[in-house]
Amino acid sequence: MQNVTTLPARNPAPAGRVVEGTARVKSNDIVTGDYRLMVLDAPREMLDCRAGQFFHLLCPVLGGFEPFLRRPMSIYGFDAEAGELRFLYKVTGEGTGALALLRAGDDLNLLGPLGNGFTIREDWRNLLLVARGVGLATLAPLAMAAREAGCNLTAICSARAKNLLMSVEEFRATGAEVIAVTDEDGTSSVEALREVIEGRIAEGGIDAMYTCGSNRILTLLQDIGARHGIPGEIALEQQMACGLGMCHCCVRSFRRGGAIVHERVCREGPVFSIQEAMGW
Amino acid sequence: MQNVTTLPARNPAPAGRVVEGTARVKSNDIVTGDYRLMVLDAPREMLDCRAGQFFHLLCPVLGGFEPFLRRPMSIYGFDAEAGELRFLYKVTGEGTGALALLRAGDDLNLLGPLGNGFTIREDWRNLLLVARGVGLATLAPLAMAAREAGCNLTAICSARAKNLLMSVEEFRATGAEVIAVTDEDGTSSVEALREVIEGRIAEGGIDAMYTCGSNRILTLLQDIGARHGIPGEIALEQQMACGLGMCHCCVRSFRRGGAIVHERVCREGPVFSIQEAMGW
Amino acid sequence: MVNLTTRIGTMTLKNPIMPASGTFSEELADVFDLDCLGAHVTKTITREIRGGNPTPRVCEVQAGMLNSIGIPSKGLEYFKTSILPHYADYETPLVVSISANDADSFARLCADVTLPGVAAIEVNISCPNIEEDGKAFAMRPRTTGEVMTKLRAATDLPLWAKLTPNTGETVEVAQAAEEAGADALVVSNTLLAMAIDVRTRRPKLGNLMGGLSGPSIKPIALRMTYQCAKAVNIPIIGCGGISEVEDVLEFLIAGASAVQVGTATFINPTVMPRLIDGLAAYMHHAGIASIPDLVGSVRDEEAADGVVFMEAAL
Amino acid sequence: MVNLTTRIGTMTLKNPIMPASGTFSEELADVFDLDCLGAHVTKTITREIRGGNPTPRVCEVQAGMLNSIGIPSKGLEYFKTSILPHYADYETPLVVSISANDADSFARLCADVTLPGVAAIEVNISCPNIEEDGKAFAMRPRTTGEVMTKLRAATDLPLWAKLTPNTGETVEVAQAAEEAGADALVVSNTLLAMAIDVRTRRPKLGNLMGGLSGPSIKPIALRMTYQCAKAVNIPIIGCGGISEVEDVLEFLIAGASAVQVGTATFINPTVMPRLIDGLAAYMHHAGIASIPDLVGSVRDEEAADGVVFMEAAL
Ligand SMILES: Cc1cc2nc3c(=O)[nH]c(=O)nc-3n(C[C@H](O)[C@H](O)[C@H](O)COP(=O)(O)OP(=O)(O)OC[C@H]3O[C@@H](n4cnc5c(N)ncnc54)[C@H](O)[C@@H]3O)c2cc1C
Ligand SMILES: Cc1cc2nc3c(=O)[nH]c(=O)nc-3n(C[C@H](O)[C@H](O)[C@H](O)COP(=O)(O)OP(=O)(O)OC[C@H]3O[C@@H](n4cnc5c(N)ncnc54)[C@H](O)[C@@H]3O)c2cc1C
Ligand SMILES: Cc1cc2nc3c(=O)[nH]c(=O)nc-3n(C[C@H](O)[C@H](O)[C@H](O)COP(=O)(O)O)c2cc1C
Ligand SMILES: Cc1cc2nc3c(=O)[nH]c(=O)nc-3n(C[C@H](O)[C@H](O)[C@H](O)COP(=O)(O)O)c2cc1C
Ligand code: FES
Ligand code: FES
Repeated sequence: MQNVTTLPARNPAPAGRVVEGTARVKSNDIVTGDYRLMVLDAPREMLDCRAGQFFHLLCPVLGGFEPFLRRPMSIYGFDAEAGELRFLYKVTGEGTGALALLRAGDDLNLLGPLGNGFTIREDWRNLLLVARGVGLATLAPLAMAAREAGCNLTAICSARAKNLLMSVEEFRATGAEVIAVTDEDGTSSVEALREVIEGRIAEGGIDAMYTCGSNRILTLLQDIGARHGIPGEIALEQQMACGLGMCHCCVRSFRRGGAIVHERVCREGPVFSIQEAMGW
Repeated sequence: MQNVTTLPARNPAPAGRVVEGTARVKSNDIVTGDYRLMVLDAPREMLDCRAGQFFHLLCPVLGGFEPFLRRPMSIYGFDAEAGELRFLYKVTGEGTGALALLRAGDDLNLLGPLGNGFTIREDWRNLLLVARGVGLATLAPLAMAAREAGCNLTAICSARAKNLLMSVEEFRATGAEVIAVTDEDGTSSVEALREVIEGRIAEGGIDAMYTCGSNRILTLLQDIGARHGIPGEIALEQQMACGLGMCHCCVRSFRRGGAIVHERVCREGPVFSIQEAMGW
Repeated sequence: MVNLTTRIGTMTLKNPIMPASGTFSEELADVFDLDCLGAHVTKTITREIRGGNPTPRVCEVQAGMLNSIGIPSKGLEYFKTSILPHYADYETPLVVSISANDADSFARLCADVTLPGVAAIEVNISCPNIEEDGKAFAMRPRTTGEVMTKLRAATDLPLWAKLTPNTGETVEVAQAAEEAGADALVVSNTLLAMAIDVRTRRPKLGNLMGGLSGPSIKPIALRMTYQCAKAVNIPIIGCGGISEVEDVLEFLIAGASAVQVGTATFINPTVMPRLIDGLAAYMHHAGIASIPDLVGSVRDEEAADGVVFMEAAL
Repeated sequence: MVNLTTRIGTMTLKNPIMPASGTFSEELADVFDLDCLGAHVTKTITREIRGGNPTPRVCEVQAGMLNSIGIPSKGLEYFKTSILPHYADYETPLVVSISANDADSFARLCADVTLPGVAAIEVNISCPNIEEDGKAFAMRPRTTGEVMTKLRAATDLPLWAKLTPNTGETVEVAQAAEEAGADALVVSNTLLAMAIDVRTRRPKLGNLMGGLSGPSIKPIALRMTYQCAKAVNIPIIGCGGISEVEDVLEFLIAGASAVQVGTATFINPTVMPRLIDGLAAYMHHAGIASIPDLVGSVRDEEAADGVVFMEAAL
């Protein structure tokens, strides 16, 4: 009998804004170390995306890898004109291991775009983002969004070593200013970062800050943000099953109005207020 | 963590005559209709085979097929010198579906040779086999064995239509006489077969008969055998789990000494006495 | 055209495909038009507001997943004011799943959700009963009978009892539920299970143990469905590991009048409409005119009666 | 060098890997030297000669298989004259699995297999008890206690009780077996399950239902292993779906002192020696000196006590 996913879903047609469908791999190459860039030829209706949103990927059963659940992956880049969708991912386990085996011409089933993207308020001018490792995948599309919003963006890109820095050129191409910091230089420590950011604030001011992933950086930005009254957003990760808000497995705790509330990363997030987010 | 089958089995070394190991696919092409011939480059220690024995194949998880148990497959041909092992198989389900996707250069894990092969008694001279469809895969190596034993072999090859007849040339190449019968000619009916075989017996005599698979032919050969006192052997099929005699899932019933006994097709068979075999 | 309608007691569903509780919510409307489904089934709700279990709440295992979501619930009020109105826009009937820790509160909640807009109540009696050492109501015929009797008295709506596979008394529990007035049985919930990360030596679920769902439990749920269908005269709704058209057919043939789809929706959120279409296509090709032609049509003539009711696997 | 020895009561096994009953026999010696195993476990034998169930006796399901082999047995005499002598050539201790339909015959058989050359007796109390409607002894603490008491009185050999997963009372059954004198628990047997061929509408097994084994039951067997290890003070032998080194580690960490490998041997007949080598290699790299360093080392500090004993998946 035919596998159900190969059946046409004739009726009913998608009613909402979330699409489940197939995209074709254009390329899937190593960027550096364990990081890979996957470029997909995606159907137009999937490409109404916002920076900070994600897709939920049905990683294939391939080469001994048997992922069961889907895997959430931030949109690293999208181009509705060109019908292109890009993911930057780190190969860590069963799902990303299988993903890494896909070759140009293979199909990949995805669900999305999902979740809420980053906010850029109309009155903001100077934006700052702090990204490290795979966090770049999530924050990179902010550069495009910032340019479209007519904002100045400063991107602090952090990595272990210089040769592991990613996306620096892409950021520069959108007109962003890039500050590269590395562990080997000692420029990526919390204290060094604090100095750089405080310097910026003193110079021209920062209207909003963005980050994702690291507990250390979250604490730093919460502190700076609170001190100077600068709002900010963080993209968070949590294990997901449905990706749509149905299963309640992806909750995280947030401080809000003096209480601790649970929110679903897939639905209320993955982007949250830096001040409300709680370390982990 | 490494998959256990990729671990070296350092200790203890195989003590017995059954080998579990990997062979490399040399070719795997369509013969006719749903039938495929797989030629493997197999390790020498697997190739001490007898006509009628089988291998238990670990069909791959591939292309949406997810076979779990191994699949038994008769040895269609083996050549210890050339390090070659051949299977002729019909694509019917999950396991053979996956098998059909293997390409030259791919690896296949197999276990064998297993079971007991056909007997050719020293004093037998004229042998007859009746084969149809996939039964050919099992009976074909008898041709070689017959030649080596210095016997004359008559092979009645049956098929739906002329273009579906397989292995006729291979049989002829070993010096066997081939009688091709087909449904479309009406030459393959039980009564037509009976006439041919009775004719042979009348002419020069038959010392032993071999067949496999078909209930109809079994009944015919049981009848002819009983009437003329001609011994015979049949290769039987039954679903298998272990293939080694441990699980007792592959039993069939046999008439022996007035009682009905159960025997394991994988261990006491797959070759059994025609007179003891019971229809199904 | 094949006729996909199926009857669950007094209700007629337009097709036998519906979601399993806890794997469905209004949010799925982002992906397809929910009015194509045979029924809508809510996440189990409780009267009080509950937080649910610590994370990680899910992990994957071979051919399935474990979950220890628990029953985070925004409470009865939220259900009435926010969830119920949402479903008013659909033609598809709404089944509300409820649960409580003791039989009396369970019955009170059952009465309180007997509301316009609710077509049936699914009672999740697979949840722990604090009056019985935390064993689920549905683990024993006695506790099943007791709670079902109270629930029956609390509502006039169709009452579906959701059984648990974590028992050795499937048949007796099913019969107890029927006797106490259940209108249908949902067979069944998840199997209690566990997984450990061998590197950290920590349980993979924050709550230590959780429920196994997905394809790996299908043969168990199918066996229970078959046993229940033989043992009772009320309709069975099969549930457990259903993800392909073939699975739907297997449950219908075993005796289910409808099925619930859970985990498969996480893997493929459009699986339910695809199953509806696929089922129609299969029936069309196989010349099967309507669902009752499938239900309970398993050819088990040769099976010994004794086997039907066995609970040991030997 | 790592030390792979493990103790099961008074017995010291050279490593924690042994076959599961019914998935092993002398014939496996054709493939590798059986003396590398921690123990040998026979197919369950009965006193009388039994034919077993109709074919087909196995079918495959997602990540596992169903079997309804039953217990075909050549009887006690054949065991004594043919099977037992065969194992005399091995250094590895022989564990004989036995079963009977009522407690008294069970005990008599237990006495009769208490023979030189038998190192321990595994009692398959997952088999149906005809005195209790065919429910397996191990489905209830009372029947477990009753049969184990008689079995204990019948032999001085180490007595391993093999539990069933088809119960909602795992912990109580384990405790009843311990109290009645079991020296170890084997956790556990197969889950009662079913599959139907949707084209023919026939059950895929000749016997209608059968036991589910293989990777799909691993999370259930692991949960039971963990629960039993917490609930009793005798060693646990884990069993269910073990096929990779990681699975062995998971069971040891959960509290098993050894493991049995069943279905995996059908898929890969050399899996047991590979697991022994793989376990040694893992321990070497991870700096784990001996098996007791793993057994029960699960980091469950944060888990609520109540959760350990729960039987409901919510
Ligand atoms: C909204 C969101 C966006 C993300 N974007 C990216 C991205 O752009 N690039 C990238 O490399 N990674 C990203 N991640 C993390 C990515 O989802 C995980 O690395 C990936 O799921 C790991 O899967 P695996 O099977 O390879 O690893 P395994 O360890 O085998 O995964 C086991 C399970 O844990 C889950 N899991 C493991 N790590 C994470 C994690 N960090 N977050 C959530 N679930 C996890 C998996 O989904 C799976 O269910 C994102 C996560 C979230 C939630
Ligand atoms: C000793 C022996 C030798 C055989 N030799 C050949 C051969 O040379 N060429 C060939 O084409 N076929 C042969 N067969 C039959 C072959 O094993 C089956 O066709 C094959 O297992 C079907 O697997 P599947 O996954 O494609 O089919 P599925 O229908 O998906 O199989 C489902 C299950 O049924 C079992 N099964 C299905 N059909 C048979 C069958 N006829 N016999 C035993 N088990 C079966 C499978 O092994 C599997 O466990 C032989 C069978 C036996 C027992
Ligand atoms: C994430 C998750 C949450 C669930 N929550 C509930 C619930 O709240 N109430 C309930 O009765 N069943 C719940 N279930 C069980 C499902 O309804 C269903 O019975 C089970 O998952 C088996 O079906 P499946 O294999 O199709 O998922 C839940 C299952 C999952 C996977
Ligand atoms: C074909 C087969 C036959 C079995 N026979 C027996 C048996 O005779 N006695 C017994 O106690 N368990 C028997 N079992 C159960 C296994 O010993 C084991 O408990 C179960 O299969 C789970 O382990 P696994 O998943 O590793 O196979 C049998 C299992 C299979 C698959
Ligand atoms: S992943 Fe299901 S609610 Fe977020
Ligand atoms: S297949 Fe296991 S005994 Fe024959």
